[in-house]
Amino acid sequence: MDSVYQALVDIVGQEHVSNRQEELFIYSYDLGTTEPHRPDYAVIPRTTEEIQEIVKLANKEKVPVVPLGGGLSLAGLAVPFRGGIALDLKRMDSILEVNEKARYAVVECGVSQGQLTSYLERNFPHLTHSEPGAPPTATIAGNVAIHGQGDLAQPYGFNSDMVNGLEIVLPTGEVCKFGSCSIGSGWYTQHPLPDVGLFLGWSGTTGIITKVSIRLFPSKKIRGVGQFVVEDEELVPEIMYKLTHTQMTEDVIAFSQAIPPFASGLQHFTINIVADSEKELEFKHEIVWDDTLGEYIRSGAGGFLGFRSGLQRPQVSKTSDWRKGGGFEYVGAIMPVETYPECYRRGRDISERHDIPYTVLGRCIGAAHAMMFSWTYAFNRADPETIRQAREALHETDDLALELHGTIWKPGLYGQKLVMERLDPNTLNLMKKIKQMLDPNGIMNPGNWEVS
Amino acid sequence: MDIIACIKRVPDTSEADFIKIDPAQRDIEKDRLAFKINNWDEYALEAAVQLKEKLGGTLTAITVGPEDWNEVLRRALAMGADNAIRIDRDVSADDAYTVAVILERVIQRLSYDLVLFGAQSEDFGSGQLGAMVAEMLGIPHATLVTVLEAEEGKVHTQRELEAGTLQSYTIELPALLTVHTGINQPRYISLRGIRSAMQKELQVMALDDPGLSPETLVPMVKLEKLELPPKGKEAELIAGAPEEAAERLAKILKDAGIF
Amino acid sequence: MYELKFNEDECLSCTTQDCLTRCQYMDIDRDTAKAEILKIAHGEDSFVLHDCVTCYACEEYCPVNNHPFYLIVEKQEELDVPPLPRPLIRRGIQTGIPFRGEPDIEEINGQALDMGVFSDLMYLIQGRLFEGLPVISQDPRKMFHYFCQLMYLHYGRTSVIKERLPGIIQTIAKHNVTEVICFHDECYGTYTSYCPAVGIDVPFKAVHLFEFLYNRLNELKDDINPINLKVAYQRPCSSRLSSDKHHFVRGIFELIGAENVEREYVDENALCCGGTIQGQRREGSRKRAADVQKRNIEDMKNAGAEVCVFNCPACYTTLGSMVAKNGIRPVFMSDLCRLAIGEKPAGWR
Amino acid sequence: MSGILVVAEHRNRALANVSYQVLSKGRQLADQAQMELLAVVAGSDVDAYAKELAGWADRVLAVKSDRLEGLLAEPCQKIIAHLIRKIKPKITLMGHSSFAMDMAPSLSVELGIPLATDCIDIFWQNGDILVTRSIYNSKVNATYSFAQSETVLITGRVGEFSVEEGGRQGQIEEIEFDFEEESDYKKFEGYLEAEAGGVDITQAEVLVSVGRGIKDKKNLEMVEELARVLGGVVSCSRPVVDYGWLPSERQVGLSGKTVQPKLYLGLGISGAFQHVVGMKGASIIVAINKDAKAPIFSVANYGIVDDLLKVVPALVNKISELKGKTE
Amino acid sequence: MTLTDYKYGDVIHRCFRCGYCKFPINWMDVNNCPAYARFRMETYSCGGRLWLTRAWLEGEIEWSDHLADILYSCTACKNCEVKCPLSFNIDILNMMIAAKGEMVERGEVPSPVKEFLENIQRQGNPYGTSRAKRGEWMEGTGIEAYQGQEFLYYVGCVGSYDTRGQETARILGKVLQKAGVSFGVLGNDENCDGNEVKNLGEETLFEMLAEENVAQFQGLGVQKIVTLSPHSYNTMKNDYPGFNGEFEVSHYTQLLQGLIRDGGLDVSGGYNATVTYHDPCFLGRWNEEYNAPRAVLKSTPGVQLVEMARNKDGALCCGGGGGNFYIDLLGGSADSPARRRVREACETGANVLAVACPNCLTMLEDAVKAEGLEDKLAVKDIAEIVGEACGIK
Repeated sequence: MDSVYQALVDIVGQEHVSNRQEELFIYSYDLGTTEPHRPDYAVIPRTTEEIQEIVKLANKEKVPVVPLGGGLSLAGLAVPFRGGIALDLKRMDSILEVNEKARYAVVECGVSQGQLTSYLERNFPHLTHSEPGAPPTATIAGNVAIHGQGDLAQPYGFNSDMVNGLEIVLPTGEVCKFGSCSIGSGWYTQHPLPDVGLFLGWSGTTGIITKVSIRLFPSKKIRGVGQFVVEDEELVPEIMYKLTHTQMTEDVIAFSQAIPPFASGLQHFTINIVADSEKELEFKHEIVWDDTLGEYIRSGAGGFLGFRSGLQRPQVSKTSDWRKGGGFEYVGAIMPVETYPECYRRGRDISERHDIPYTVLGRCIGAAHAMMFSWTYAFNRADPETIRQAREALHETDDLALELHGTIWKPGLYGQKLVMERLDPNTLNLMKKIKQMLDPNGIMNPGNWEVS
Repeated sequence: MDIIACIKRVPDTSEADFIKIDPAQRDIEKDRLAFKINNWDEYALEAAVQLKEKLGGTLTAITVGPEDWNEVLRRALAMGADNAIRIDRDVSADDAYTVAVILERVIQRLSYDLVLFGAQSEDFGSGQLGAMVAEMLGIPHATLVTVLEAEEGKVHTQRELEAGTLQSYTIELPALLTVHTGINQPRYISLRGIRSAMQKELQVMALDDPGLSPETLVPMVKLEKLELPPKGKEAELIAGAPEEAAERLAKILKDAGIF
Repeated sequence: MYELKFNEDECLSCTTQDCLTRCQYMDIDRDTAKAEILKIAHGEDSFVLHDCVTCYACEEYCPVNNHPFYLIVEKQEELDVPPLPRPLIRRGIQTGIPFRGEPDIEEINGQALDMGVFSDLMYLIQGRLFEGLPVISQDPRKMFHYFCQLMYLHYGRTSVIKERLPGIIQTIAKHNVTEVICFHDECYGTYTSYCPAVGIDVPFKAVHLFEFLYNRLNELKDDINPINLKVAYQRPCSSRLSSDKHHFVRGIFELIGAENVEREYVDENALCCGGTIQGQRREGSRKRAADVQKRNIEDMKNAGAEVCVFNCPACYTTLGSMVAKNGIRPVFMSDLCRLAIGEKPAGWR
Repeated sequence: MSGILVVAEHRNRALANVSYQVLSKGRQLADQAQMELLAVVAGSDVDAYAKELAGWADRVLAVKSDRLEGLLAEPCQKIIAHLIRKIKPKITLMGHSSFAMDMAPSLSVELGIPLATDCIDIFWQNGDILVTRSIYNSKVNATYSFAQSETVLITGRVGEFSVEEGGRQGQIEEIEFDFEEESDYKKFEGYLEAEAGGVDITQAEVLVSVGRGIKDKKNLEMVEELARVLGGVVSCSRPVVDYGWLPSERQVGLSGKTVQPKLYLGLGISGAFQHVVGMKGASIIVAINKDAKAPIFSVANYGIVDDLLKVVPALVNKISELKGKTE
Repeated sequence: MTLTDYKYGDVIHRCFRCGYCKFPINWMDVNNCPAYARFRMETYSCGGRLWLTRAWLEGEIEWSDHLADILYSCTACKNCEVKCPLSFNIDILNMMIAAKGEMVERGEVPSPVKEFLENIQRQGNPYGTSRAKRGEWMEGTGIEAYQGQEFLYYVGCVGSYDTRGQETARILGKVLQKAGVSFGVLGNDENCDGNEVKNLGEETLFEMLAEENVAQFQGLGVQKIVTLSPHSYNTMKNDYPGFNGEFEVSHYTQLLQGLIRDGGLDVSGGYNATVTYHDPCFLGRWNEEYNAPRAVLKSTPGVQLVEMARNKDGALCCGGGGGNFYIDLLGGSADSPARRRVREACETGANVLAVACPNCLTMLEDAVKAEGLEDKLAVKDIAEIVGEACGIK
């Protein structure tokens, strides 16, 4: 009898551990192009205490632990490269608290984006959180752990900037809290205590987030999206600059893609506008469409495609199916907004070279302080050749992002290597020390952010 | 490895609480009953098919019974048997001994390494047939087998004793085993499988094919009468305070030989 | 290669100049109208080319069927006076490019319903009205192979229509259909008005959906329970190309017991849904469209309409939720008919 | 001289219960026919067994041989065949055990004598021996007679015959037996005892089965105690597994296991159809339930309408008392 | 069979495992897939099952008991088809059924599935109870055998054999008698409808049942059928026409809705309770009948209807579909869908959980007991509620 298996059964119960081929198969796969690696166990804990026990066991037995939420990173961040325990956290799915007045929610690490959205809609309709473009199965905690952004990125920045506090199980098994919650003062702020935040962006290599306090924001009664189109990609940075100047938009995205044909060669903007009344809405319409974008309409350089009430969740998984192939992966990078035209053109080239219909998108972060630019490559899951093509295109795009002075977001192993090659040696050294201090046995999501 | 599996057809009486006995007290009325392959025989067949799949060879299914019984042979064919033989005979007055005589005659004319039986039948449950045939054939046997592994020329088996104890044997072939439930999970036979087995050939033998005649087949155990077991419809209620009721129940259980 | 049949003499001898004087979006007197239409005919620039909202109405107003609207659009293209900003035009033109494989051609001998580009609205053609009727263009993936292209009139691009339409007609003809019932009256207008006007052959007979519905309802007359609803009809621009079929609207309403409310913007005076107006290149288009929509809906409300009936999916998309917000139920004509024969329409909310 | 020969079995240093049962039955049949009762026991060290058997038998034949370490069918068959040939008993009687199932049929063929197995009754009628067997899922009883034969071979159903007081002092004869050269075509490799921990309720003779009426997990303790005194195992109905109070391997019923124990004691089980199909094959069903209308009472042989939490402790006491008397 | 021979070999890889299939319509919970709700391993999600099926057919993983359990834990509730945003969603269940079909042909199915199917082969019902006892439920009701009456009242296996199902079958019979409906039943001659058999992947057996039933119905001159179970309703309405069996099939709630509306059934006796209604999958998502049962409840005086958070096409399955009321691969836990569902029902404040399916009735009633909610929540079939309202004890 496998003693680690038995110990895991003792911790979480028989039904919540598996070492059978079916679970090991499923948890070996990322949804993108990363090669699968089988874990030795799949475990679905329910409590922080169980996770502590699992981590302690893993330290004792020198078994890797690979935490995952929705498992939707696409960059292979939850692939068990060195085997070990695939720790699916989705059973930890309680919404613990919503503080209406201070506008925050405390959730367990398995709470999905969709679950919080629906909970707020039903119970606090005037509050919302920044929802990423991922399918609603993505988790809040997983998203902040990789510095995700959502549909409130334009006014408020990265989702990880909205974290008010965290509860972490350290790689050695201790539980730590960060932010005001750590002194028992509620979960309303991460500042102003000394900054020990060593967990966001580390892709689960420094600990397991078990609870998150996330900021909520006003949700207005009318939420809708307007569309605007230009032909000349050079116009995109200035339009983003002008739109953010209005301070009347909520999410500003520009995209272009080969399929469907209408979007090819054009730059479409989707611009979210919210209001509590028709009057407020019309006021914002005037400022945005007539006053700010009017000049492009009159010159014939830009066109208004209308405004629809109701925010629709983008169903990104459809992108995966353009080639009836069921798969896609993208490079997302945080780029200066001014690089949009170059990102678009060079991205198109890469796609065309690899025989993949191009799909690019830039989402404005803050007042055009930066954008998340994504280059998406679809592949056919049933055709290894297309997977290889996509993988090559992704690597070239990682190179491109850095060449254009961008920073790769949630990089996979290849991107991590590129980033670490460029990192300031002192920073790299500090990262190494931190990692060694927190995870002396190197059990946490090994393979990722490994400073050699 | 050439295997022979001997199987039979039984009425499904597990759910039938309406069983009636014919006036002559010789048989039960069967017109409302469904029929099936004997449960233990299904395990024997599965064991045979698994051995065949692993080691190659042929599998022959044999039954002794009237034409209706072809259905269990079809099932065997659908499951993976290569040949099916039915010795045509009304077995209602036979005992295990007479059937054993018939089977021995048929089997000894075939080439085989291993003969499998179900450990017992659902209807009469005497559990005699396999070991009788083995003795007649002069080959070693083991009954109530729950573990079976084969290699060239021999089988490793475990047979089940009481209280979960197993008895382990290595037996040289040819040999005969009677198979107990739990040895495997008999596969499901889909209707499509049964229908395609309808196309396969079934060999029907008359009693004189292996040189037997009805006169030679005299049962050693003779049925005198059938009757329904005496049974009250409702539970006999034991009244009284907990202590009294418990005392009475304890006595009943003791009298019933429970402890 | 295809040339518009336009006869300048008809305009010269015209006494009404209805084409432009009746325009609901430009205020033009008879003299100006004559001068401008002739300028246009001669290939000269005219404010009309710039200010036209492309509502198709002048096609109907012209008493001699001289195709003033087709003329305007041709000249917009010739003189490079696009009604929309260039990105919208490019976007629109690219929209009609099929990208999901070739259509499966099933031969149908006789009558069939053509969904055109609206294959995703198959749910609208259920029930006894459409029972037994073969349908072409059922598969949304192939819908652009059946796209009648007439939408490009709004984009000032007749060249695109002329380039693509013959192929589309060929695709439909491959189904070996003799009578094509057009789900959308834009398709009907294409095959019965535009094609003859520019000389494109149509090897099948096009049937207007309303005429079909009218006839089917007559067959099912015994099953009709009057719906007793006050109804306003949102007339789409393309219906201007088939004004001879417009009377079926009233015919259908009578059959199903719908009360056609008395209102200002009805029949020839119908207002555009605003869909094409809001994106136009001119200053204030967004507000102008909003104003047209507001007037239209106010008019329906004042007339006491309970239901707004659509035939055009584009009108429905633009106005549907707006009328609903004003307490008027939006519904497609076929669904309204299904209601009358006791069926539960899929789109009836 | 003809008599009745009982073949006794032993394992794990004790005579099998069923041997006492058939011995008692054999005693009764011998007395009725005024015959001698013989018992045979074979093994490497049988003195204690022989002594025990002498409490019932007039004569005990103790066959001693190192070859009999494992009580295997083949050597035993040789011994019994030899003895039957020599003694010519009217009846040879054994328990219907796994051992008997392996040996009795071959023995009957070897000797050409009739065999009736798994009998629930054995009785004299006009000087002939008759047996009753339970057939068709216990739904029918069949009575059989035997063809003319010096000896008939009968195996009796486990638990079917009650153990009577012996109280005799029979003679013990030690028998020498010469085995032929051992053949190696069938090689005994040893015994494998059941793994500790794993419980197979389908194999249990006595099941004490609990349902929702048990109310709380802590009450399982008294039920375990009852099972212990009855020499049985605790099984349960679906809800108890749902609660996580017992593992699913203990569940009886449609989605659990089908059991056919001798005794099925249902505690707080209402007897839903899904449950009943899994246990109605039990020989004796006893139901204890507060609800007099619970359907289980229509399948049970005996019932007590009361709170099981009150009855069970009382039952444990009474059974312990009665057991104390026997032992 | 390999992936190339598999009917859906060219689409099954298209599942991205985005996970929409796990949600109800409003994303409030990722637990609207009954199997995933119960086990929470990704393998048990719809996407997990599709990926595993593909891996199995491609030889990447071996058949195992566990794999079979995973596939058969699908209750065919259709939540995934309703929620999946991709165009192949219409075939998701067919992909599962085809994979189960492959297991059936190989004979490698979970043992309760084997038992289920063999029992149907032998006795025409999943319980394996004798055919000769099928009609016992109607003893003493005065319900007539079908001999040309207007309706054939088809009871189905659960209504014929399950104790609780039998009660419902009897009450519905009495309600129909009271309303003066002309109907008859088949009694011991009734056979399994085959709906579950089809969903378990035993296609040939299903075809045989459908053919036999159609022939029997036609032989008796049946034109209209009213069913107790939505499962029978579904297959007779949607599958039997493929066997030339064109009958006017209604679920009993549809018939009752009309009878009450037209005054044919007097429910003025009323039923005083706060009721929440659980949509059975084969009436709801499979046939989009959400209204009739609610209309019946609303027209019963005294009934105050409240909705659970997940309802209509977002309803959580009781876990009994796809044969699981019998094979029960989802039971045994507080996470079992039926137990989740009764807790949800309790949250509405209702004291009666109304169902319109005998499978749901038994599943949910057991769950109420398991949750210890007997004092708070009674599970009642709508037939029982109507029965009480029209004075039938």
